Amino acid sequence: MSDEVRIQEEDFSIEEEVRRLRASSKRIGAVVTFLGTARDFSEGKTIEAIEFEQYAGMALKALKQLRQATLERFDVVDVRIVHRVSTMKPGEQIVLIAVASEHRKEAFEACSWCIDTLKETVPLWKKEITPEGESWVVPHP
Amino acid sequence: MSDEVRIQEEDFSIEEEVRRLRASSKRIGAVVTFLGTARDFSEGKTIEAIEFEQYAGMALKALKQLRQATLERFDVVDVRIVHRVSTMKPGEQIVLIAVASEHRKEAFEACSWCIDTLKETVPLWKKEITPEGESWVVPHP
Amino acid sequence: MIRVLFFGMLATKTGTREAELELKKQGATVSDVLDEVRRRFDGFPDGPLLFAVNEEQADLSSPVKDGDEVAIMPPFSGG
Amino acid sequence: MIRVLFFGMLATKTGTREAELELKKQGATVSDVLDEVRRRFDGFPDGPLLFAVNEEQADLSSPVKDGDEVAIMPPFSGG
Repeated sequence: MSDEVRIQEEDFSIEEEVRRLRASSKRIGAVVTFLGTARDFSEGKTIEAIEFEQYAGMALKALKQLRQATLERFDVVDVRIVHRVSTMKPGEQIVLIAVASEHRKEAFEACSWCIDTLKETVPLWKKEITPEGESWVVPHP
Repeated sequence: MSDEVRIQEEDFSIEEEVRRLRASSKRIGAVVTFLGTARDFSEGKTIEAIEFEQYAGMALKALKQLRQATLERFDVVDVRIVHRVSTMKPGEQIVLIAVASEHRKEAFEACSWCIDTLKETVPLWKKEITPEGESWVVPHP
Repeated sequence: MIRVLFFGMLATKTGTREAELELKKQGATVSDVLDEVRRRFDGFPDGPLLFAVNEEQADLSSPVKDGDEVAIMPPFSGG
Repeated sequence: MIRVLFFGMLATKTGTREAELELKKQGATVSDVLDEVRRRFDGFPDGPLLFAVNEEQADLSSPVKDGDEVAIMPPFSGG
Protein backbone atom coordinates (compact mmCIF):
# COMPACT_ATOMS: atom_id res chain seq x y z
CA MET A 1 0.00 0.00 0.00
CA SER A 2 2.95 2.41 0.26
CA ASP A 3 4.15 1.82 -3.31
CA GLU A 4 4.64 5.01 -5.32
CA VAL A 5 2.72 3.46 -8.21
CA ARG A 6 -0.39 1.31 -7.79
CA ILE A 7 -3.38 -0.11 -9.65
CA GLN A 8 -6.05 -1.10 -7.18
CA GLU A 9 -9.77 -1.69 -6.73
CA GLU A 10 -10.12 0.20 -3.46
CA ASP A 11 -10.40 3.96 -3.07
CA PHE A 12 -7.41 6.09 -2.05
CA SER A 13 -6.82 9.13 0.17
CA ILE A 14 -5.28 12.26 -1.39
CA GLU A 15 -4.08 13.38 2.03
CA GLU A 16 -2.30 10.09 2.62
CA GLU A 17 -0.63 10.10 -0.81
CA VAL A 18 0.51 13.71 -0.44
CA ARG A 19 1.82 12.95 3.07
CA ARG A 20 3.90 10.05 1.73
CA LEU A 21 5.11 12.11 -1.20
CA ARG A 22 6.22 14.97 1.05
CA ALA A 23 7.99 12.64 3.47
CA SER A 24 10.68 12.12 0.82
CA SER A 25 12.31 15.56 1.27
CA LYS A 26 12.15 18.92 3.08
CA ARG A 27 13.39 20.64 -0.06
CA ILE A 28 9.86 20.35 -1.43
CA GLY A 29 8.21 23.74 -1.90
CA ALA A 30 5.38 22.73 -4.24
CA VAL A 31 3.03 19.78 -4.61
CA VAL A 32 0.66 19.62 -7.58
CA THR A 33 -1.97 16.90 -7.72
CA PHE A 34 -4.32 15.82 -10.47
CA LEU A 35 -7.41 13.91 -9.39
CA GLY A 36 -9.64 12.37 -12.05
CA THR A 37 -13.22 11.68 -10.95
CA ALA A 38 -16.19 9.88 -12.48
CA ARG A 39 -18.73 12.26 -14.04
CA ASP A 40 -22.49 11.75 -14.22
CA PHE A 41 -22.72 12.95 -17.80
CA SER A 42 -20.46 12.48 -20.81
CA GLU A 43 -21.00 13.58 -24.41
CA GLY A 44 -24.74 13.79 -24.05
CA LYS A 45 -25.19 10.53 -22.13
CA THR A 46 -26.17 9.99 -18.51
CA ILE A 47 -23.55 7.78 -16.85
CA GLU A 48 -24.67 5.33 -14.18
CA ALA A 49 -21.23 3.84 -13.59
CA ILE A 50 -17.87 3.32 -15.23
CA GLU A 51 -15.64 0.28 -15.21
CA PHE A 52 -11.98 -0.17 -16.11
CA GLU A 53 -10.31 -3.17 -17.67
CA GLN A 54 -6.54 -3.44 -17.45
CA TYR A 55 -3.91 -5.58 -19.15
CA ALA A 56 -2.68 -6.75 -15.76
CA GLY A 57 1.09 -6.93 -15.56
CA MET A 58 1.66 -4.62 -18.51
CA ALA A 59 -0.46 -1.82 -17.02
CA LEU A 60 1.51 -1.68 -13.77
CA LYS A 61 4.78 -1.94 -15.69
CA ALA A 62 3.74 0.96 -17.95
CA LEU A 63 2.74 3.03 -14.94
CA LYS A 64 6.14 2.44 -13.31
CA GLN A 65 7.87 3.44 -16.55
CA LEU A 66 5.71 6.56 -16.64
CA ARG A 67 6.80 7.57 -13.12
CA GLN A 68 10.43 7.00 -14.09
CA ALA A 69 10.07 9.00 -17.31
CA THR A 70 8.49 11.90 -15.37
CA LEU A 71 11.37 11.93 -12.88
CA GLU A 72 13.91 11.93 -15.71
CA ARG A 73 12.18 14.52 -17.87
CA PHE A 74 11.35 17.16 -15.22
CA ASP A 75 13.23 18.70 -12.31
CA VAL A 76 10.94 17.21 -9.67
CA VAL A 77 11.61 15.50 -6.34
CA ASP A 78 9.05 12.68 -6.38
CA VAL A 79 5.93 11.37 -8.14
CA ARG A 80 3.12 9.07 -7.00
CA ILE A 81 0.42 7.54 -9.22
CA VAL A 82 -2.66 5.53 -8.19
CA HIS A 83 -5.30 4.26 -10.65
CA ARG A 84 -8.44 2.37 -9.66
CA VAL A 85 -9.94 -0.44 -11.75
CA SER A 86 -13.22 -1.33 -10.05
CA THR A 87 -16.74 -0.26 -11.01
CA MET A 88 -17.20 3.37 -9.99
CA LYS A 89 -20.27 5.55 -9.60
CA PRO A 90 -20.38 9.26 -10.55
CA GLY A 91 -18.44 11.30 -8.01
CA GLU A 92 -15.94 8.55 -7.20
CA GLN A 93 -12.18 9.01 -7.43
CA ILE A 94 -10.51 7.27 -10.41
CA VAL A 95 -6.89 8.36 -10.63
CA LEU A 96 -4.43 10.48 -8.66
CA ILE A 97 -1.10 11.86 -9.80
CA ALA A 98 0.88 13.77 -7.19
CA VAL A 99 4.14 15.55 -8.04
CA ALA A 100 6.50 17.29 -5.62
CA SER A 101 9.21 19.75 -6.61
CA GLU A 102 11.24 22.62 -5.21
CA HIS A 103 9.48 25.18 -7.41
CA ARG A 104 5.93 25.18 -8.67
CA LYS A 105 6.44 25.53 -12.44
CA GLU A 106 8.07 22.10 -12.73
CA ALA A 107 5.38 20.41 -10.63
CA PHE A 108 2.59 21.81 -12.82
CA GLU A 109 4.33 20.82 -16.04
CA ALA A 110 5.26 17.35 -14.83
CA CYS A 111 1.80 16.58 -13.43
CA SER A 112 0.07 17.71 -16.61
CA TRP A 113 2.48 15.75 -18.84
CA CYS A 114 2.12 12.69 -16.62
CA ILE A 115 -1.68 12.43 -16.95
CA ASP A 116 -1.54 13.14 -20.71
CA THR A 117 1.06 10.40 -21.13
CA LEU A 118 -0.80 7.97 -18.86
CA LYS A 119 -3.74 8.17 -21.23
CA GLU A 120 -1.48 7.31 -24.17
CA THR A 121 0.76 4.63 -22.73
CA VAL A 122 -1.02 2.66 -20.02
CA PRO A 123 -3.20 -0.28 -21.15
CA LEU A 124 -6.45 0.59 -19.39
CA TRP A 125 -9.89 0.72 -21.01
CA LYS A 126 -12.95 2.52 -19.73
CA LYS A 127 -16.48 1.24 -20.20
CA GLU A 128 -19.46 3.51 -19.56
CA ILE A 129 -22.67 2.05 -18.20
CA THR A 130 -25.70 4.13 -19.20
CA PRO A 131 -29.47 3.53 -18.97
CA GLU A 132 -29.26 2.44 -22.65
CA GLY A 133 -26.51 -0.11 -22.11
CA GLU A 134 -22.74 -0.41 -21.92
CA SER A 135 -20.17 1.06 -24.27
CA TRP A 136 -16.40 1.20 -24.46
CA VAL A 137 -14.96 4.69 -24.49
CA VAL A 138 -13.18 5.69 -27.68
CA PRO A 139 -10.53 8.28 -26.79
CA HIS A 140 -10.33 11.48 -28.82
CA PRO A 141 -7.17 11.80 -30.89
CA MET B 1 -14.42 27.05 8.25
CA SER B 2 -16.36 26.05 5.14
CA ASP B 3 -15.66 29.32 3.29
CA GLU B 4 -14.20 28.85 -0.19
CA VAL B 5 -11.53 31.45 0.58
CA ARG B 6 -9.75 31.74 3.94
CA ILE B 7 -6.72 33.25 5.64
CA GLN B 8 -6.06 31.43 8.88
CA GLU B 9 -3.40 30.53 11.43
CA GLU B 10 -4.29 26.86 11.76
CA ASP B 11 -3.30 24.08 9.39
CA PHE B 12 -5.73 22.74 6.77
CA SER B 13 -6.57 19.34 5.28
CA ILE B 14 -6.25 18.84 1.52
CA GLU B 15 -8.71 15.94 1.68
CA GLU B 16 -11.30 18.09 3.40
CA GLU B 17 -10.90 20.99 0.96
CA VAL B 18 -11.11 18.69 -2.05
CA ARG B 19 -14.17 16.97 -0.58
CA ARG B 20 -15.94 20.34 -0.17
CA LEU B 21 -14.89 21.43 -3.63
CA ARG B 22 -16.22 18.26 -5.23
CA ALA B 23 -19.51 18.45 -3.33
CA SER B 24 -20.50 21.38 -5.55
CA SER B 25 -21.20 19.26 -8.67
CA LYS B 26 -21.15 15.76 -10.17
CA ARG B 27 -20.11 17.26 -13.52
CA ILE B 28 -16.57 17.52 -12.12
CA GLY B 29 -14.11 15.25 -13.95
CA ALA B 30 -10.85 16.86 -12.84
CA VAL B 31 -9.47 18.44 -9.67
CA VAL B 32 -6.05 20.08 -9.72
CA THR B 33 -4.52 21.27 -6.46
CA PHE B 34 -1.46 23.35 -5.74
CA LEU B 35 0.04 23.02 -2.27
CA GLY B 36 2.84 25.37 -1.24
CA THR B 37 5.03 24.11 1.61
CA ALA B 38 7.79 25.64 3.72
CA ARG B 39 11.27 24.59 2.57
CA ASP B 40 14.32 24.11 4.80
CA PHE B 41 16.64 25.88 2.39
CA SER B 42 16.21 28.94 0.17
CA GLU B 43 18.78 30.71 -2.02
CA GLY B 44 21.73 29.35 -0.07
CA LYS B 45 20.27 29.94 3.41
CA THR B 46 19.05 27.43 5.97
CA ILE B 47 15.51 28.30 6.98
CA GLU B 48 14.42 27.65 10.56
CA ALA B 49 10.94 29.06 10.15
CA ILE B 50 8.88 31.43 8.05
CA GLU B 51 6.28 33.92 9.09
CA PHE B 52 3.61 35.80 7.13
CA GLU B 53 2.28 39.27 7.71
CA GLN B 54 -1.02 40.24 6.06
CA TYR B 55 -2.85 43.49 5.47
CA ALA B 56 -5.90 42.12 7.26
CA GLY B 57 -9.12 43.02 5.53
CA MET B 58 -7.49 43.82 2.20
CA ALA B 59 -5.78 40.40 1.97
CA LEU B 60 -9.03 38.46 2.36
CA LYS B 61 -10.80 40.83 -0.02
CA ALA B 62 -8.04 40.36 -2.63
CA LEU B 63 -8.23 36.58 -2.21
CA LYS B 64 -12.01 36.64 -2.79
CA GLN B 65 -11.50 38.78 -5.89
CA LEU B 66 -8.88 36.29 -7.08
CA ARG B 67 -11.33 33.39 -6.75
CA GLN B 68 -13.95 35.37 -8.65
CA ALA B 69 -11.49 36.31 -11.40
CA THR B 70 -10.45 32.66 -11.78
CA LEU B 71 -14.08 31.55 -12.12
CA GLU B 72 -14.71 34.24 -14.75
CA ARG B 73 -11.52 33.68 -16.72
CA PHE B 74 -11.54 29.88 -16.96
CA ASP B 75 -14.17 27.26 -17.71
CA VAL B 76 -14.02 25.73 -14.24
CA VAL B 77 -16.70 24.59 -11.81
CA ASP B 78 -15.31 25.79 -8.48
CA VAL B 79 -12.19 27.12 -6.74
CA ARG B 80 -11.05 27.08 -3.09
CA ILE B 81 -8.10 28.98 -1.63
CA VAL B 82 -6.60 28.74 1.88
CA HIS B 83 -3.51 30.67 3.02
CA ARG B 84 -1.94 30.38 6.47
CA VAL B 85 -0.35 33.32 8.30
CA SER B 86 1.22 31.82 11.42
CA THR B 87 4.88 30.96 12.00
CA MET B 88 5.67 27.77 10.08
CA LYS B 89 8.53 25.30 10.26
CA PRO B 90 10.05 23.58 7.21
CA GLY B 91 7.70 20.93 5.92
CA GLU B 92 4.53 22.73 7.00
CA GLN B 93 1.70 23.56 4.62
CA ILE B 94 1.41 27.25 3.65
CA VAL B 95 -1.17 27.61 0.90
CA LEU B 96 -3.66 25.46 -0.99
CA ILE B 97 -5.44 26.23 -4.24
CA ALA B 98 -7.92 23.61 -5.42
CA VAL B 99 -9.70 23.90 -8.77
CA ALA B 100 -12.45 21.64 -10.12
CA SER B 101 -13.53 21.47 -13.75
CA GLU B 102 -15.20 19.13 -16.21
CA HIS B 103 -11.98 18.61 -18.18
CA ARG B 104 -8.40 18.63 -16.95
CA LYS B 105 -6.81 21.24 -19.21
CA GLU B 106 -8.86 24.08 -17.71
CA ALA B 107 -8.16 22.97 -14.13
CA PHE B 108 -4.39 22.94 -14.72
CA GLU B 109 -4.41 26.36 -16.39
CA ALA B 110 -6.69 27.94 -13.80
CA CYS B 111 -4.75 26.54 -10.82
CA SER B 112 -1.41 27.68 -12.21
CA TRP B 113 -2.75 31.16 -13.08
CA CYS B 114 -4.37 31.45 -9.65
CA ILE B 115 -1.17 30.89 -7.66
CA ASP B 116 0.83 33.19 -9.98
CA THR B 117 -1.79 35.91 -9.55
CA LEU B 118 -2.06 35.36 -5.79
CA LYS B 119 1.63 36.21 -5.50
CA GLU B 120 1.07 39.46 -7.41
CA THR B 121 -2.20 40.71 -5.98
CA VAL B 122 -2.64 39.56 -2.37
CA PRO B 123 -1.02 41.72 0.35
CA LEU B 124 0.96 39.08 2.23
CA TRP B 125 4.63 39.29 3.14
CA LYS B 126 6.95 36.44 4.02
CA LYS B 127 9.76 36.72 6.55
CA GLU B 128 12.45 34.04 6.72
CA ILE B 129 14.02 33.19 10.05
CA THR B 130 17.55 31.81 9.64
CA PRO B 131 20.37 31.09 12.13
CA GLU B 132 21.79 34.52 11.12
CA GLY B 133 18.60 36.43 11.78
CA GLU B 134 15.35 37.44 10.14
CA SER B 135 14.81 38.86 6.69
CA TRP B 136 11.85 39.86 4.55
CA VAL B 137 11.61 37.99 1.28
CA VAL B 138 12.04 40.09 -1.84
CA PRO B 139 10.07 38.44 -4.66
CA HIS B 140 11.77 37.92 -8.01
CA PRO B 141 10.32 39.99 -10.82
CA MET C 1 1.81 -21.84 -30.18
CA ILE C 2 1.13 -18.13 -29.75
CA ARG C 3 -1.25 -16.84 -27.10
CA VAL C 4 -3.27 -13.87 -28.35
CA LEU C 5 -5.07 -11.55 -25.90
CA PHE C 6 -7.98 -9.24 -26.72
CA PHE C 7 -9.00 -6.25 -24.60
CA GLY C 8 -11.87 -3.82 -24.26
CA MET C 9 -14.09 -3.60 -27.34
CA LEU C 10 -11.98 -6.25 -29.12
CA ALA C 11 -12.87 -8.84 -26.48
CA THR C 12 -16.51 -7.77 -26.82
CA LYS C 13 -16.39 -8.11 -30.64
CA THR C 14 -14.55 -11.47 -30.76
CA GLY C 15 -16.54 -12.78 -27.83
CA THR C 16 -13.34 -14.03 -26.19
CA ARG C 17 -10.45 -12.65 -24.16
CA GLU C 18 -7.86 -14.95 -25.67
CA ALA C 19 -7.07 -17.32 -28.51
CA GLU C 20 -4.23 -19.68 -29.37
CA LEU C 21 -2.77 -19.92 -32.82
CA GLU C 22 0.02 -21.62 -34.68
CA LEU C 23 2.39 -19.65 -36.93
CA LYS C 24 4.10 -21.94 -39.43
CA LYS C 25 6.10 -19.16 -41.10
CA GLN C 26 9.74 -18.45 -40.20
CA GLY C 27 10.41 -14.87 -39.00
CA ALA C 28 6.79 -14.16 -38.21
CA THR C 29 5.71 -10.71 -37.00
CA VAL C 30 2.77 -9.12 -35.22
CA SER C 31 1.38 -8.42 -38.68
CA ASP C 32 1.14 -12.18 -39.38
CA VAL C 33 -0.62 -12.69 -36.07
CA LEU C 34 -3.12 -9.99 -36.97
CA ASP C 35 -3.75 -11.57 -40.41
CA GLU C 36 -4.46 -14.92 -38.77
CA VAL C 37 -6.76 -13.26 -36.22
CA ARG C 38 -8.69 -11.54 -39.04
CA ARG C 39 -9.10 -14.92 -40.82
CA ARG C 40 -10.41 -16.50 -37.66
CA PHE C 41 -12.66 -13.69 -36.35
CA ASP C 42 -15.03 -12.37 -38.99
CA GLY C 43 -15.55 -8.62 -38.81
CA PHE C 44 -12.51 -8.00 -36.59
CA PRO C 45 -12.27 -4.17 -36.36
CA ASP C 46 -10.09 -2.20 -38.77
CA GLY C 47 -9.86 0.80 -36.44
CA PRO C 48 -6.65 1.94 -34.78
CA LEU C 49 -5.00 -0.96 -32.91
CA LEU C 50 -2.13 -1.17 -30.47
CA PHE C 51 0.06 -4.20 -29.87
CA ALA C 52 2.26 -5.71 -27.20
CA VAL C 53 4.52 -8.74 -27.25
CA ASN C 54 5.17 -10.27 -23.84
CA GLU C 55 3.79 -7.16 -22.07
CA GLU C 56 6.01 -4.68 -23.94
CA GLN C 57 4.58 -2.27 -26.52
CA ALA C 58 5.23 -3.49 -30.06
CA ASP C 59 4.19 -2.66 -33.62
CA LEU C 60 3.18 -4.58 -36.75
CA SER C 61 6.81 -5.34 -37.63
CA SER C 62 7.81 -6.68 -34.20
CA PRO C 63 9.00 -10.32 -34.32
CA VAL C 64 6.89 -13.04 -32.74
CA LYS C 65 8.11 -16.51 -31.85
CA ASP C 66 6.60 -19.67 -30.44
CA GLY C 67 5.50 -19.25 -26.82
CA ASP C 68 5.02 -15.47 -27.06
CA GLU C 69 2.03 -13.63 -25.67
CA VAL C 70 0.67 -11.12 -28.20
CA ALA C 71 -1.86 -8.52 -27.09
CA ILE C 72 -4.11 -6.80 -29.63
CA MET C 73 -5.55 -3.69 -28.04
CA PRO C 74 -7.89 -0.81 -28.85
CA PRO C 75 -6.62 2.71 -28.04
CA PHE C 76 -6.14 3.13 -24.30
CA SER C 77 -8.74 5.07 -22.34
CA GLY C 78 -7.41 5.17 -18.79
CA GLY C 79 -7.29 8.21 -16.52
CA MET D 1 -6.16 63.36 9.17
CA ILE D 2 -4.85 60.48 7.04
CA ARG D 3 -3.91 57.13 8.55
CA VAL D 4 -0.85 55.63 6.87
CA LEU D 5 -0.01 51.93 7.26
CA PHE D 6 3.40 50.30 6.72
CA PHE D 7 3.92 46.60 6.07
CA GLY D 8 6.74 44.08 5.93
CA MET D 9 10.18 45.61 5.50
CA LEU D 10 8.68 49.13 5.50
CA ALA D 11 7.38 48.65 9.04
CA THR D 12 10.82 47.30 9.99
CA LYS D 13 12.60 50.33 8.42
CA THR D 14 10.28 53.02 9.83
CA GLY D 15 10.06 51.27 13.17
CA THR D 16 6.28 51.64 13.17
CA ARG D 17 3.21 50.03 11.62
CA GLU D 18 1.27 53.25 11.25
CA ALA D 19 1.44 57.02 11.27
CA GLU D 20 -1.05 59.86 11.09
CA LEU D 21 -0.56 62.89 8.91
CA GLU D 22 -2.35 66.02 7.85
CA LEU D 23 -2.62 66.98 4.19
CA LYS D 24 -3.37 70.69 3.79
CA LYS D 25 -3.42 70.60 -0.01
CA GLN D 26 -6.67 70.39 -1.98
CA GLY D 27 -6.92 67.40 -4.36
CA ALA D 28 -4.16 65.47 -2.64
CA THR D 29 -2.98 62.13 -4.04
CA VAL D 30 -1.05 59.09 -2.85
CA SER D 31 2.03 60.83 -4.23
CA ASP D 32 1.59 63.67 -1.72
CA VAL D 33 1.22 61.14 1.10
CA LEU D 34 4.44 59.45 0.01
CA ASP D 35 6.28 62.82 -0.11
CA GLU D 36 5.17 63.60 3.43
CA VAL D 37 6.19 60.10 4.60
CA ARG D 38 9.65 60.57 3.04
CA ARG D 39 10.01 63.89 4.88
CA ARG D 40 9.08 62.30 8.16
CA PHE D 41 10.98 58.99 7.90
CA ASP D 42 14.60 59.47 6.94
CA GLY D 43 15.93 56.79 4.59
CA PHE D 44 12.47 55.56 3.59
CA PRO D 45 13.16 53.00 0.82
CA ASP D 46 13.11 54.03 -2.86
CA GLY D 47 12.50 50.47 -4.04
CA PRO D 48 9.32 49.34 -5.77
CA LEU D 49 6.27 50.24 -3.68
CA LEU D 50 2.60 49.32 -3.88
CA PHE D 51 -0.28 51.40 -2.54
CA ALA D 52 -3.83 50.96 -1.36
CA VAL D 53 -6.46 53.50 -0.35
CA ASN D 54 -9.14 52.16 2.00
CA GLU D 55 -8.10 48.54 1.28
CA GLU D 56 -8.31 48.86 -2.51
CA GLN D 57 -5.19 48.84 -4.70
CA ALA D 58 -4.24 52.34 -5.80
CA ASP D 59 -1.38 54.15 -7.49
CA LEU D 60 0.54 57.40 -7.04
CA SER D 61 -2.16 59.42 -8.77
CA SER D 62 -5.08 58.04 -6.72
CA PRO D 63 -6.95 60.75 -4.78
CA VAL D 64 -6.72 60.82 -0.98
CA LYS D 65 -9.08 62.72 1.30
CA ASP D 66 -9.39 63.34 5.01
CA GLY D 67 -10.22 60.16 6.93
CA ASP D 68 -8.72 57.80 4.35
CA GLU D 69 -6.48 54.85 5.20
CA VAL D 70 -3.45 54.75 2.92
CA ALA D 71 -1.24 51.64 2.86
CA ILE D 72 2.34 51.84 1.61
CA MET D 73 3.52 48.31 0.84
CA PRO D 74 6.61 46.46 -0.41
CA PRO D 75 6.05 43.94 -3.23
CA PHE D 76 3.85 41.07 -2.05
CA SER D 77 5.49 37.74 -1.21
CA GLY D 78 2.62 35.43 -0.33
CA GLY D 79 2.15 31.88 -1.52
